[in-house]
Amino acid sequence: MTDKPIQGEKRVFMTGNEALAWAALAAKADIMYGYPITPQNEVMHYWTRLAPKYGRKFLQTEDELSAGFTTIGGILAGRKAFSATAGPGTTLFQEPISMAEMMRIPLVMAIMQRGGPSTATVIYSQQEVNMVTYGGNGEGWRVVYSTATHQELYDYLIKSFNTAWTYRFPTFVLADGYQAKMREPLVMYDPEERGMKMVEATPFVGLPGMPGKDRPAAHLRNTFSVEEELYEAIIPIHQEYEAMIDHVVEWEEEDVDDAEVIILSHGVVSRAAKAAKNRLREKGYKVGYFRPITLRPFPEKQLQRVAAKCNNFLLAESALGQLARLVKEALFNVPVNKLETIYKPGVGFTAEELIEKIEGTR
Amino acid sequence: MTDKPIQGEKRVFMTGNEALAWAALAAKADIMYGYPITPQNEVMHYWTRLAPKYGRKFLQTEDELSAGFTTIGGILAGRKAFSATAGPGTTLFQEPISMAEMMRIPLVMAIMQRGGPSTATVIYSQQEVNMVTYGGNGEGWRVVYSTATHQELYDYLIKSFNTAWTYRFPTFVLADGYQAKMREPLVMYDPEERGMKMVEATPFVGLPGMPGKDRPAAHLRNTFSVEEELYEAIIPIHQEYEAMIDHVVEWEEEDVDDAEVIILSHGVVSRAAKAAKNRLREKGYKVGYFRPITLRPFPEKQLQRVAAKCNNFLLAESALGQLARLVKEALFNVPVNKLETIYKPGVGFTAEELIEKIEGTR
Amino acid sequence: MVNNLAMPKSWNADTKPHKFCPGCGHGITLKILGEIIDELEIQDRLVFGVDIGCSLLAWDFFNVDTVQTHHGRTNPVMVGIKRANPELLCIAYMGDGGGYAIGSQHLVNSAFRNEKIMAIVINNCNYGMTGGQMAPTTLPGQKTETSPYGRDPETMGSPTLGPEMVAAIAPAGAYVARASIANIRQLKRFLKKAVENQIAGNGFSFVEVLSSCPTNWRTNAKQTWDYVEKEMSKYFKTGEFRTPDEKKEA
Amino acid sequence: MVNNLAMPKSWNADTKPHKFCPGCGHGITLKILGEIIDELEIQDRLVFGVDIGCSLLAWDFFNVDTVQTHHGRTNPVMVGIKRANPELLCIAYMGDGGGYAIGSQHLVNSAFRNEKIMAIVINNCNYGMTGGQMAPTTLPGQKTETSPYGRDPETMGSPTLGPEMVAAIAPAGAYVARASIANIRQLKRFLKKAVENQIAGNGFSFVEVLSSCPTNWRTNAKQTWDYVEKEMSKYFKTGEFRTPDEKKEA
Amino acid sequence: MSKNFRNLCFEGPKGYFNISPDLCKSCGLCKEKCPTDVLDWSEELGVYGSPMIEPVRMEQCTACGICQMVCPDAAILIEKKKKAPKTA
Amino acid sequence: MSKNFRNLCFEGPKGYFNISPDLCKSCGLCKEKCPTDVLDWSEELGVYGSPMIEPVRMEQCTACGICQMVCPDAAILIEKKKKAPKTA
Amino acid sequence: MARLVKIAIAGEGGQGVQAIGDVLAEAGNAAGKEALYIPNFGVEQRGGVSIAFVQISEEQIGSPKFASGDIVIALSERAVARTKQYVTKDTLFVYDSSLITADTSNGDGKASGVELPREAKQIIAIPATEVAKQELIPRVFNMIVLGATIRAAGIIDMQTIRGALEHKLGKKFVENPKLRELNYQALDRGVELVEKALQEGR
Amino acid sequence: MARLVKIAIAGEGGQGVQAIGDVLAEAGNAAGKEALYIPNFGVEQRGGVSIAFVQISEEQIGSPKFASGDIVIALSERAVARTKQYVTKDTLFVYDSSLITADTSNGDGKASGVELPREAKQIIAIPATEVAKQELIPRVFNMIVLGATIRAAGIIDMQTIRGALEHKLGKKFVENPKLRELNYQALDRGVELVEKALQEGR
Ligand SMILES: Cc1ncc(C[n+]2csc(CCOP(=O)(O)OP(=O)(O)O)c2C)c(N)n1
Ligand SMILES: Cc1ncc(C[n+]2csc(CCOP(=O)(O)OP(=O)(O)O)c2C)c(N)n1
Ligand code: SF4
Ligand code: SF4
Ligand code: SF4
Ligand code: SF4
Ligand code: SF4
Ligand code: SF4
Ligand SMILES: [Mg+2]
Ligand SMILES: [Mg+2]
Repeated sequence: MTDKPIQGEKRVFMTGNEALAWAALAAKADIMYGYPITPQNEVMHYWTRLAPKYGRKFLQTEDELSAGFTTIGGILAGRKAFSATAGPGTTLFQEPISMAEMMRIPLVMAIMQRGGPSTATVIYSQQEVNMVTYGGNGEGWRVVYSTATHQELYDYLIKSFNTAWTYRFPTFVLADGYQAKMREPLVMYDPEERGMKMVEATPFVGLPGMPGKDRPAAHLRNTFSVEEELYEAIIPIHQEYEAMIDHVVEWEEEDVDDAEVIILSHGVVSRAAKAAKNRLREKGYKVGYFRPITLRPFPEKQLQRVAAKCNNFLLAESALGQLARLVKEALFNVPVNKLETIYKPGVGFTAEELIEKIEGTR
Repeated sequence: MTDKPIQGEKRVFMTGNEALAWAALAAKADIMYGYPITPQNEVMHYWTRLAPKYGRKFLQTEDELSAGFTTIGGILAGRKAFSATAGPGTTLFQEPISMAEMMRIPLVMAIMQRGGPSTATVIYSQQEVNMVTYGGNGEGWRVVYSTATHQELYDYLIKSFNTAWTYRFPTFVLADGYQAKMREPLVMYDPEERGMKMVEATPFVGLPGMPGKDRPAAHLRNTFSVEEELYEAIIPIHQEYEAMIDHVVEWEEEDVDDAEVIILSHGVVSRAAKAAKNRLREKGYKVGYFRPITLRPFPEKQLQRVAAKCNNFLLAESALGQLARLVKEALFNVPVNKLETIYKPGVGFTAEELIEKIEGTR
Repeated sequence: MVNNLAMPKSWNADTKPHKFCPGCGHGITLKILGEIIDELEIQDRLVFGVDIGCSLLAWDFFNVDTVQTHHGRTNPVMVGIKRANPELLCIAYMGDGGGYAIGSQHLVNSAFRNEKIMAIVINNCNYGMTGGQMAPTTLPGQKTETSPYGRDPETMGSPTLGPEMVAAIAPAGAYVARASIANIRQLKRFLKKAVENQIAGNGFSFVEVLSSCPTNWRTNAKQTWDYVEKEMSKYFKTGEFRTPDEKKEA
Repeated sequence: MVNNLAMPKSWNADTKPHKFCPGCGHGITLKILGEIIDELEIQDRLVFGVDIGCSLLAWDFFNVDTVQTHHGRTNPVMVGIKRANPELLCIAYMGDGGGYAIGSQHLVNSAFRNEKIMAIVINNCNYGMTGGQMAPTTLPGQKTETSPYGRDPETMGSPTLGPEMVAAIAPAGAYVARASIANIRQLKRFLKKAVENQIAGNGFSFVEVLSSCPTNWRTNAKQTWDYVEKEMSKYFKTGEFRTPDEKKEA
Repeated sequence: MSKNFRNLCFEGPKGYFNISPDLCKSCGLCKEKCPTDVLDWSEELGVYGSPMIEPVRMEQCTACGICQMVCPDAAILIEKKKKAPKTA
Repeated sequence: MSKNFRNLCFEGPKGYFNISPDLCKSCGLCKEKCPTDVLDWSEELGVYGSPMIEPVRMEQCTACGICQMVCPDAAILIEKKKKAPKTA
Repeated sequence: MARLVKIAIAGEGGQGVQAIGDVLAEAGNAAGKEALYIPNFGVEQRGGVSIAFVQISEEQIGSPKFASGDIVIALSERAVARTKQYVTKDTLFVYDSSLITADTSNGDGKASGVELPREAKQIIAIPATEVAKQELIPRVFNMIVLGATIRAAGIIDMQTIRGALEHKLGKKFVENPKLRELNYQALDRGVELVEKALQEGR
Repeated sequence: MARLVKIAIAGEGGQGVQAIGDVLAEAGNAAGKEALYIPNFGVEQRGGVSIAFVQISEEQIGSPKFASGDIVIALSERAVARTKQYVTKDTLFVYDSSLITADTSNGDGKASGVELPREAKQIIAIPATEVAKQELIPRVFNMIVLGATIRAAGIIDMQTIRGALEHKLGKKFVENPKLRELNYQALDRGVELVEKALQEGR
């Protein structure tokens, strides 16, 4: 028991769900709370097999509302707790997430998107972007990493715990059913062996000492009586969110300097986008590539900087304009020559079709 | 029993919640399903008092999930069913709404926003815009009317039933706690006496005849097995949504032609905006006013047309940029000189402060 | 030559063979239900609601108006229909996950409100559709994908006793029973009494069915029957728990 | 001169007078609970969870770590805490709406899982905080804002019997009781046994308290007592429904 | 019912055993339940491409109908032979 | 406990009745429950500006403590007088 | 009248503050003006200070709540504190001097009562409770305040207010005609009290 | 090898299609290449045609699913129909001729079997089931298919595949060394069958 789950660097070939379970172990997650849903089930399957070996815990709850609120409970108790869900599960999770936003609870979750709306399909989509970035009755105080590879699933789930516990905003790894179910190689490692400091979890309740005497009692709430009281409470949260942005925002760009057209995409689609860009470059087309990794906060300045160099874009997403909305907001008041879009809700992209599209229009 | 609830035109002085209950009666709503939440409670209070007098029904459910799904059930049975909620209730409602989007169920709801995120406050806010326009794991196939006066609460709730049953997308009257709880005058009327044709409700299930023999059985679903099947199912929905836009989009604009600055706002804030515009005009300032009534679909072309005349904007909303996101998207690739914003999450606006702001910057 | 005479008339032959796995108890239950629909001649005034879970595979199973809803929400959808049009008969058909976990608030409150619908919960001791996770009904010691070392009641809870719970809370007029695919005649009797209870408008009608999931149990036919007949029935007693006239059959 | 000697030591005097209405049973229950916290000396290892509903007004009531959660979600938050740190004692405190309506799936499943927490449901026959709508516990015939002509059990359901339900389903080790502000000694005994049951780690502990809501009942003091003592107790029987040793007190 | 399913008919002393290869999914539930052990796997493939069920000892079949009753796929139809009228 | 509440003390044969106008919300629950009808409304206002409770018939007070027990606001404190030791 | 009059009336739960606001706005509406009334609204059912916000105007009214009132009326000491934020140099501040002991210490540190919002254009003390108790019956206290408010605002004539009262309390008046009388008297006394105070103030 | 090879293998639930895909990708990975394997995934636990999508490449692989396969393998008649969409003029199409009766009617309307995707670059029939049954044991059928696939794709050497098999089935091999032998033989037979077919095809 409780040897380090991963020692040394280890190249493995596994499903994304398995990689996530290992990443949570490596990040020293203490407990997972969850409710089954495809395509994230195997995160739970692996976790329930691995957790007892390393002194970690698991609770299967009665629904996603309970999964969310028990996870919050675990965090309040000072444990690194996390959950995972998808599709209609993510919809239900908006309720606990909204509480986490208000109470600054470092909730960590993997969201493996599936088709939408409603129950739809169980496998692949990018249709939970709206909801994961800005869902609930609030202002989107969240950090959302959209991953493209198993390596990133692993890296960013570990990073999510640090982001969440440093800034105290709910933090998500947003992937999808393809990433959940497919096998591909990645390198697993212990983050601390790589010199990455894992932020310690600290309890919100149950600290030592007699409350009201040795220390103030924790009186945590998410409800306020009058409008002004709420305003006073949430403005500082917003300011801290804004102040965090530059520290957490992440993106990837390639070959943008001389590009005549830039492919915009995120998540698994960006694999096709990058491959298409590379092949088109080989053929002599001046194609660039830009991919937001954090969808929230969005790499706004970064995209604007790129748009100053080239303002022809081809945007590809497996949804009907959810990334496009973020892009348009980011490029507000930036002159754009062309923003072509290919929307394929729930359906994947191949490099070939992007190549065809660009060759066709040139 | 079952005389027309309203005969002739009737000027009344009442709360917004009461106006909504009367509007539902006037629109021939058959049944309300709901779960209590402030500030919409009195919709239910009035409905439960009035409904039996006119042969209408009511069911108080165990939660908002149930309220949403029972309402859907009522609609499937061919009745004009509706609900009302707010805040965390709206968050939970995203689940049934997503099903209504997928299955084209003409769900009608009044959403009386309260402060957010989380439980927050019980009275006023414009912080449910993100969620009501684009919540859930989907693409925002909804119609959202943001109302400013009691007259509009009445008018648009009636209209919502027609919009929903004509186009079969979930339709919302989006208002807030101030509108719910305040009293002001409005004129109530029977829509058909005004020559407005109320669209008939038709059942989805339980039609006459033997299913499979006299008629095909209704086999309604929201789940598909593979990606391509989903794609085929949702593209037509999207196309029908897009085709609807020009027919339902609504907005209000005043004094935009020669304006040097245009105040952008929606809902109750637009009352302050209009008053400010009027007073500033009297003082000789060239101020204009633009207000989206449908937040979804957003009056995109209309705003762009206005921006072509004047591209200095002052945007005021009782949220941290939720209207602003819609505006930025609408004005994508439209050159804007200035978009100043005043965000007051959960707190109301007065004409005075808008006047001050504009006078101060001129 | 044609053979579909074994199929109840209310079955939709166009969608057969159906989408359930070989040996699945859903198929058996739906055959019995089909026979009852035929016998009571209610095909044209029935609305059949299916949940998420393998029950969804029945979305086009019958030539009966059918609505496939969200996970756990079939109860409220059927309640909504019944309330709006009491002429219709409504059956909410769901798995033990949908009925006892994510939808348990609807089950409990439908029972307290004595909603005039019928609910059927297929108890297969696991989450079938998602690939065999622990369900509220998973037996103590049973290995599932989320109880890989066996369900430990101390930390993972004890199996939900649905009919016992509903019987403890439902008002007079309710019908509550547990049947099993291992006793098909009883299964048919209980299901039929439940449908008749709805027709009579007495109150909430609830039947749990002990069912099989050979795919996730990884059992062959013999093991499947053994599991239903020996393991499950040890824990889950079949019989009537509530009848409108309170004469119960064990 | 100072007078706060009547206050339990664990009360947070800074927030007194508290936010509950005059004559509210929440106040009485929380006084008893405060005394128990003092007597059992658990102030420094207790986490108190309050729901939405008037219970939220207790978010800073005690000098005890307190978490105010969403409507109906206090149970899972406390379960989450307890699971993560079993050293802590967790009390989920909620109204009948939070406990029996929107949060009923959590109550039922916490019971089946025998979660080692304690839950208290304040039964005041209505939704107090939202201004007096019908609750699951509203009595037959009772007028509320959403049953203005009186609750008709035929169409609006019968009052939820929480302890009866929980007692019917909870595994061994559970403690289940109903007490009333009309019998304060018994109320204290039951609440204390429930807390002790958690300390012992036996299983789920559940107490419903018959309470008053003069504001929404629109009752004066006499009518308030009458309602609790006569009307409510006619329908809701006080007593122990489950004890870990199964010796019950009526 | 518009769709047709192939049928194989086997005659026994007490009745006819009909089975459709278009419906049998080879679950074996019937085989286990047959009180007189009539059934076994066939050479013929069922709808999922695995061996379907066949009455290999039809002479033992009592036409009790249990197999039909337990088949989740309505693949079996038992037709009892009418008893010869006693007076004949 | 850092906050202090004003106290009014009334003496009776069996004990002292203490009440705080800063806590009493005038609900009347105590008044209804007093078995010897000691309590009534006072001229003094309680914390919500309405008449608070007062022991107007203190001579009848048995110091039974019921009023203290039922007060939702901990506004009442009953101090029993020690019985004179029998041997004295 | 000014084209928009903004009034805030604040007091304890039982004082009938919302009823005053309601009748006032109803009367404004009946007079054919734009009228808007909203109560303050917090999470508790009781406990806080109750405030009624009323606006009466010649044209459509902007926001339901406002930052500064033309007339602010406080009926308890806590209400004085709670309404301070709505008082500016243009505000007429009215308080019930029989319930509220004003601080007469002139800011010398030894506050003996509640500090009134000195910045107000004018402060008017009316002994409404006292007058109600002694001259009429205690529970028409709020009608005195209503009368005072009408006089202070000068927006609605007495006839319209009586109509609105009739609308609200008509049934009770029929049952008990004496009540109508008492209410009307209270209204008039309210008007007089303000008139007197205004004259003294001059 | 080409820098990216895309393979789709389809069959009925029990045929071990996913195991083939899995071993193939595992071997690709072991050979130091980029490899990606994903099963098709629908809502039912069983019933549909099962497809394994495998890609092996010299560089990072884009999308997990693809529109057209380099090699498409069908192991049942339903699988032929279901995989048609992945066959283009560059595709090598392989099918089990012992299970699938190909339509030999040349499109004259009287289809006697399943219509094969004529547009394929080449169609290869291998009697995998038959060979397994007669020469080896039925259940190594899928290893014959795996061998055939390797040969058709020409991407991985036999040594690596054996390593991957060892990885997956090592335990079983230790328990029953004969099984290892049979599996290896099946692999080899698969290679041979394709070679033969290719030669004939020329
Ligand atoms: C909100 C939500 N959560 C989770 C799921 C995933 N899900 C689909 S079916 C299922 C469980 C099915 O189990 P059960 O209800 O027992 O039915 P069975 O398949 O066993 O018949 C789950 C958890 C979902 N579709 N929606
Ligand atoms: C999701 C959600 N739905 C509804 C509400 C509104 N709401 C607040 S309190 C409450 C009911 C409170 O009743 P109860 O639980 O009985 O507590 P009480 O106030 O009676 O003590 C409701 C419905 C909410 N805050 N959140
Ligand atoms: S997974 Fe289990 S319950 Fe679902 S269809 Fe297959 S056998 Fe039936
Ligand atoms: S509303 Fe009722 S339950 Fe809530 S604090 Fe007031 S009296 Fe208590
Ligand atoms: S009818 Fe009876 S005896 Fe004949 S095969 Fe079927 S089960 Fe066996
Ligand atoms: S029960 Fe039916 S499907 Fe199963 S093997 Fe027998 S005939 Fe085939
Ligand atoms: S102590 Fe007993 S007798 Fe004395 S006032 Fe209180 S209740 Fe009455
Ligand atoms: S019970 Fe307490 S608050 Fe109520 S009147 Fe008596 S002393 Fe006052
Ligand atoms: Mg199940
Ligand atoms: Mg309550």
